[in-house]
Amino acid sequence: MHRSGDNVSSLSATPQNRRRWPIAALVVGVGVVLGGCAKNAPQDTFRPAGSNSQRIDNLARPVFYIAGIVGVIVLSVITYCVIKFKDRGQDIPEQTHGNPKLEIALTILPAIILAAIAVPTVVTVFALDKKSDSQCVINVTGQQWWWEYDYTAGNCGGVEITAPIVTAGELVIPAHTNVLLRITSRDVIHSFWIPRLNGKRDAVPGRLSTLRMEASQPGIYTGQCTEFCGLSHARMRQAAVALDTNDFKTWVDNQLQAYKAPDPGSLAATGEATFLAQCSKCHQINGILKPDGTPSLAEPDLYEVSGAAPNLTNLMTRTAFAGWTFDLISDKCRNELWNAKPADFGALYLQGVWMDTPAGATTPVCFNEANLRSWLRNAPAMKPMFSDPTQLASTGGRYRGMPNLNLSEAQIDQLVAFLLERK
Amino acid sequence: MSDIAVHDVPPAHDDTTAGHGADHGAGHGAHATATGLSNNKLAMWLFLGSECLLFGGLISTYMLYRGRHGRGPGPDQIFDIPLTSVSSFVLLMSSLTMVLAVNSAKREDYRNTNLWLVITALLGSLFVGGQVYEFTAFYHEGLGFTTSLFGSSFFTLTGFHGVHVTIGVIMLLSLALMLSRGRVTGDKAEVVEMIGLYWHFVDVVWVIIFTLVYLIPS
Amino acid sequence: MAIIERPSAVPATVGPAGGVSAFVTPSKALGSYRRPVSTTGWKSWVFTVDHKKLGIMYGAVSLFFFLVGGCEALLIRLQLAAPDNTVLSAGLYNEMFTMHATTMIFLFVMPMAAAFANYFLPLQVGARDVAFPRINAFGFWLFLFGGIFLNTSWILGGAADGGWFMYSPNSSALFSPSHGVDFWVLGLQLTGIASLVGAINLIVTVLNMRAPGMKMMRLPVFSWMVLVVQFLLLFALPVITVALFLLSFQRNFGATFFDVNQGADPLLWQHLFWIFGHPEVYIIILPSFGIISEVLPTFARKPLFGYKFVVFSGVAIGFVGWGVWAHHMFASGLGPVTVAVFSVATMLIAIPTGVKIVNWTLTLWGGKLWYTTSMMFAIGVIVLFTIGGLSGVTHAVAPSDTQQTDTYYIVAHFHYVIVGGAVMGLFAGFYYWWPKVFNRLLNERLGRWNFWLMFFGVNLTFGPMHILGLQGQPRRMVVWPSKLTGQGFFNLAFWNKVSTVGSFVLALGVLVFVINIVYVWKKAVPAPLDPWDARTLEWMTASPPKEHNFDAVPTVHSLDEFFHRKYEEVDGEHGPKLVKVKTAEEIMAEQVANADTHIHLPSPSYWPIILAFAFPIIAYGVIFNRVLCVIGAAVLLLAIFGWALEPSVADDSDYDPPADGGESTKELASIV
Amino acid sequence: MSATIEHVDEPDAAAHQGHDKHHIPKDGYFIRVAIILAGLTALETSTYWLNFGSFATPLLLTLMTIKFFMIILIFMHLKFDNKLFSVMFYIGLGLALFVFGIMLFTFQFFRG
Ligand code: HEA
Ligand code: HEA
Ligand code: HEC
Ligand code: CUA
Ligand SMILES: [Cu+2]
Repeated sequence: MHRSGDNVSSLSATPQNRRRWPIAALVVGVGVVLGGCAKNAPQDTFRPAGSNSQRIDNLARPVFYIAGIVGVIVLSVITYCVIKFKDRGQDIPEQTHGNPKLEIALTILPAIILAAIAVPTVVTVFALDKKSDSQCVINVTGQQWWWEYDYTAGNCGGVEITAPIVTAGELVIPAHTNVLLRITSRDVIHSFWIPRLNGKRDAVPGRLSTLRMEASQPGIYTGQCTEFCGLSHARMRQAAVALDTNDFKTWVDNQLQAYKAPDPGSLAATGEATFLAQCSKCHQINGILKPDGTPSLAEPDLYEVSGAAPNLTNLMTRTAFAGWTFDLISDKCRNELWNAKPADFGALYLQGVWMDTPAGATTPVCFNEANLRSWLRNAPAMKPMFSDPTQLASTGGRYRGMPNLNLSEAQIDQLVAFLLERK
Repeated sequence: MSDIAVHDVPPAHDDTTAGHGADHGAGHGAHATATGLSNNKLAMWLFLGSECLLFGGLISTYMLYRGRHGRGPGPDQIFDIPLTSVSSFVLLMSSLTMVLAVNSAKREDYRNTNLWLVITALLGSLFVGGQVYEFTAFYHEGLGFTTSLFGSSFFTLTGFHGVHVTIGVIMLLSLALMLSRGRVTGDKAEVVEMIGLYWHFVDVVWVIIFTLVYLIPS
Repeated sequence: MAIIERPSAVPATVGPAGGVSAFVTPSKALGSYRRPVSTTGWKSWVFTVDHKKLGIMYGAVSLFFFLVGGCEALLIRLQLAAPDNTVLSAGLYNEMFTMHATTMIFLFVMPMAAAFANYFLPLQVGARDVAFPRINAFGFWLFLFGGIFLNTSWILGGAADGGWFMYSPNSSALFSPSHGVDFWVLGLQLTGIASLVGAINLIVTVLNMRAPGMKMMRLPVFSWMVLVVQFLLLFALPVITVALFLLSFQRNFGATFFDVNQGADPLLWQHLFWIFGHPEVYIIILPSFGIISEVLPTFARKPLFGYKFVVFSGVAIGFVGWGVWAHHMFASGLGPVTVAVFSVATMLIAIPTGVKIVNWTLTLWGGKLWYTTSMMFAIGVIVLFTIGGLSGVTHAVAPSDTQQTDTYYIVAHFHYVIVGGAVMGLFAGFYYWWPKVFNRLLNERLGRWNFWLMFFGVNLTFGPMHILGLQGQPRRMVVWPSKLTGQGFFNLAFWNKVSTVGSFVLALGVLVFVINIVYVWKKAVPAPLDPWDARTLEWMTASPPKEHNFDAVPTVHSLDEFFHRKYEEVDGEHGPKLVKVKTAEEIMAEQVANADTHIHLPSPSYWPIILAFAFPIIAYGVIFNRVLCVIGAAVLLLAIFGWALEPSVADDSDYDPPADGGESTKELASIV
Repeated sequence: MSATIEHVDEPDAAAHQGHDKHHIPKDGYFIRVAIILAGLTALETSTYWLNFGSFATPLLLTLMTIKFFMIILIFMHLKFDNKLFSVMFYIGLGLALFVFGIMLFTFQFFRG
């Protein structure tokens, strides 16, 4: 009834379409890549930059090839059938019901292929789980919607850390070092992922998981929280920054420097007061003193569902903030840093917002002031957070994320000046 | 029963009712099924197979959480084994009376069927009563539904079981009433047997709960 | 001449030992009311227990939900078309993908499979109806009410926003304070009950309602796959039921199951969800496997290659599918032993699935392929499912999966297997069986457009997602930043745009299908009785089938019974040759000539829909006001008792005009 | 699973096993079974008063299993009924033990 010619011809067009299209795409793609202007996305999973991710890559690539070959074979056979056996008026074929020998052979074949995949898989699973030769331990805690890093005191890749260091968003690690991350969460499940260094590991509240990282070169490796964690899951990012041992030591020493109060009477000094009045209940700045001279200790557990807010002691040593979503350095400097050669990277990174700033200048060239100001002006407008005071019933009055503090522009000026000195 | 339709022989033509299996019971006599088994009974066993996974999930949740009672009372402090032993025994015996009801129904002795059904229901109510007593006692000793993980999972597990028993009691009483008023549609003996299956299953779940929850020290 | 007879209250054939029992079967439930008996008009649909009417209603409602879920998908794609886009707010986006997935899976693919199963399973096994027709009706209404209930959350304070696997503790009231998750939990409970009773019903139907001679190894593959699916449902649904109960007890009654401060372990939810969730993906795909196992042989004009292997591999998938759930948790920190075991177990499942692919391909081999739209969809399924299945195997390699999980590479995998596999398979079924159900052939020219638009649409939408995912774009992100898109061939911006364009191509394909339905409905050209020269029993009856399905219940002698009645092998010049010896019309005429008399069909009933209606009332009560719970429970009890007291076949006095007991009124229909 | 389904296709099996009532034992048999069950329950309960030490848990689990199967097989007639019923139930039971056993294993439940 419907065995008209056009039916047949339209399907027989498939194979050509299907074959030509990827090849054309491939040619174009290779061309573009070779053109030199190509630069894969920073989270490309095929560009391992450390031993752990390299291990995964070594395993994954052959599997992709095998899957690809199996796919091509299956699709070719189907294509062949589709062309070869179309209805050209031939007799109704013999009503054969199968061929058990062939069937069994074609069942065993995939089994063998899979066994060949399974063995290295199991080996790699256990290899990646190795912890005994770790040279540095860092606690990583997820919360809505940023990561906290807590460097335990002790030796880290040959650098002695004398007191705990607490930072947020940007994980600084020594290169060529087996770093052990101990990952957990304070509220919901998050997932820590720096694709170029290792696969993901969920941060599950109430559980401690471990993940190993090793970067074979200094550089900046970006990542993203990959377990859905609520409203601003998309804006919960992170990065790992690998530094040479010397640079890492410089970084550690800088983090542990004692608090330097702003010069009395300066704008920053008023900023300090504003900070103490407005911000210090949630944010800790190590060493900062209350007006009465006692240390100011943040109590974020009273105000935050997760019970934590980023430690701002050395805010200006980071290149991005608020879940590593907004740049603290200008686009130009960011490009410069990201494209730096491994040998130059460390020095550049340690300058942070002061990169490219002529000696003696008082304002940093690379500072992305607009971002920080707009954050202080109205944080929830930049990053959706349940910090609307009208919605606090279900949380017992505690915020999720940073509220809009309705600061005046003058207060923001002061705070920016103050925070600029947290370097 | 010679009129059972056997395979490869077409069933008697006037008997291929689709819906009858469901509502009139097909296990006996006239209504042939492809396996010769009653639709209803097959359905009941499938349902019970499925219930295994329901209670499996609840029991596993309890097993995982039984030790997590925070500052609230834990299993060791709160269980009253003698009391629970008695109610376990009551439920066990209700299984016997249920069997007797089924057997009476198979003999078409519906008077005794009714008697045993009511006794079974009474024993079941006794068990539920014991559970209500137990729950209130626990509550007064400081173990509420929201107190701890142990509390939540204990009450959920035993509560689910209790609800099953309660539904069983309602079914038994309704069945007894319907039987006595001649309002059971379909094969009566089979309806009794089906409710019996359900009832025994509920009992068997308690056998497990009694051991895993109450007797084995955590 | 076949006669459908409505027997009087005490049919002589009912009761123990075939005799009239001492107890009188009641004629009226709960005192007196008149039972619905209409065979036309809206009442004939609302109170029907006919598996075919229910099948059509299942289909219509699921198709509607497909369009709803599809529109949600289009909104998602619009939002993702460009970096930092603002089509949807973060909160709305989260609701959107949660409800997109929930709608597509629970309100489209599952019930659409139920539509096919309902309609064709009894026909394929040679039965007059399912084993429990009223329960069947109940299942449909509960699914419908559950779906409506779930979607009313949009207007009652916001839909669920925790993602379709609703991981705890993000789903607890502290982190998801709107009622959305409550709606989600209760809505899934309702549709879950619907599926559970449906599963029991269909299993009993397959096992018990087979026509004489229909041995299990003569069962059409579609029926086999449906059977496996029902077993999966039967055993998987209680597990998610437990999970949902725990969550709703926590959200509504203060239980602590997922409260980490109390020592709860969030992984409990993950285990419970995925113990259900993985069998669920085979629940999604196996009906389509069944459909194309009918379509391919029909249009290749040869039997399914390796019938037994296909059947057993389906059963094997059903079993192995229970042992792999933790592959969704490779990044959860389960420890290397668990990860390794589940990784290898997951790979195992590729073997039985591979068996199917191989057998379908070998069914084509040496055939006489007739490229109808249905056949094209079926071949499309093999192609697209293989691609999706192979990416599945790359996930099974646990270390690789830690790079892939929660990226678009996963989204690509499951849309290839679901849209390319399950959905395209359902479309193959639409085109194949439409003439059976509606006595109309869907237009083949439009069908061609439908197929190609969808085929390219799928590849265009989900193909680029492989690149996106491996380039590091995570899923469930309302925005992706332009700074991290990269440049050149693999940049995210370009491929996101392609994907969005593709989704509209796909939508256009679906739209052509809708147009096709309307077009052939308007044109109203009856279809031939056996348009595809088909092979199985459902074609051995009128189109659409009469209320009682078969005038004479066929006796089955072989696999592909219908085909073997039409064709015989004769010796030709070059050996044996198949020759058509009978047409479908002739076979039908034989049936009519030997028609059964006294066919007892179950009568319509009020109770299924009333019982089903009690559930959403209770569910609203749990969320808003416990008084509603009490009302709902009262309705529930009433309906159960009414049901229990109601005989399956209506009393004479229910008919209008009421019967006066005369012989003649029992003959309601006679078919020539 | 399929093996048994084949089996029920045998006409004989169907014809015989459809009629379980001929095989159902008399009341007295069930009463004896119930007495044994009661005895086993008494033994179980005694672990509360008597100290069986490390022997208690295996003992209790054994008793539980025996009671479980006595009720299933005898009171619920699985022993006398068609195999298909057993298959339906045991698939569920087996799956429950399998999946939840593994689940608890991943929680290190069996490590004491
Ligand atoms: C229709 C539904 C369906 C089907 C059939 C499958 C089939 C498979 N799936 Fe998929 N899967 C999903 C739906 C489905 N999946 C969904 C919805 C998710 C995501 C859930 C979420 O997170 O939201 C998911 C996620 C998912 C994951 C978790 C990923 C993650 O989140 O990190 C994994 C991991 O192992 C996986 C694996 C597999 C495998 C191995 C198969 C196999 O069954 C495939 C077997 C088929 C083939 C392999 C092709 C044909 C075979 C041959 C041609 C033989 C030769 C082959 C070889 C030798 C390799 N799937
Ligand atoms: C059965 C399952 C199923 C189906 C069929 C689909 C179909 C589609 N899905 Fe979906 N999807 C899932 C299951 C499914 N999906 C799941 C489980 C998730 C994970 C969710 C989570 O993370 O929690 C997901 C997530 C998901 C995402 C990722 C969201 C994210 O992670 O942020 C995306 C993004 O592109 C997407 C797109 C699509 C598209 C374009 C289709 C298309 O195939 C849709 C095609 C259909 C249409 C376009 C409808 C046509 C409508 C019309 C033509 C309108 C005409 C109207 C009238 C005539 C009235 N889906
Ligand atoms: C109620 C608690 C609260 C108060 C008060 C508060 N913050 Fe925050 N702040 C947070 C939280 C929570 C975050 C993390 C938000 C995110 O990234 O999701 C944050 C983030 C920040 C960040 C980014 C830190 C980083 O490294 O990512 C800065 C800078 C900041 N706040 C400055 C301030 C200043 C200045 C004030 C006072 C004017 C202030 N905050 C007041 C809770 C608070
Ligand atoms: Cu944190 Cu997503
Ligand atoms: Cu899976």
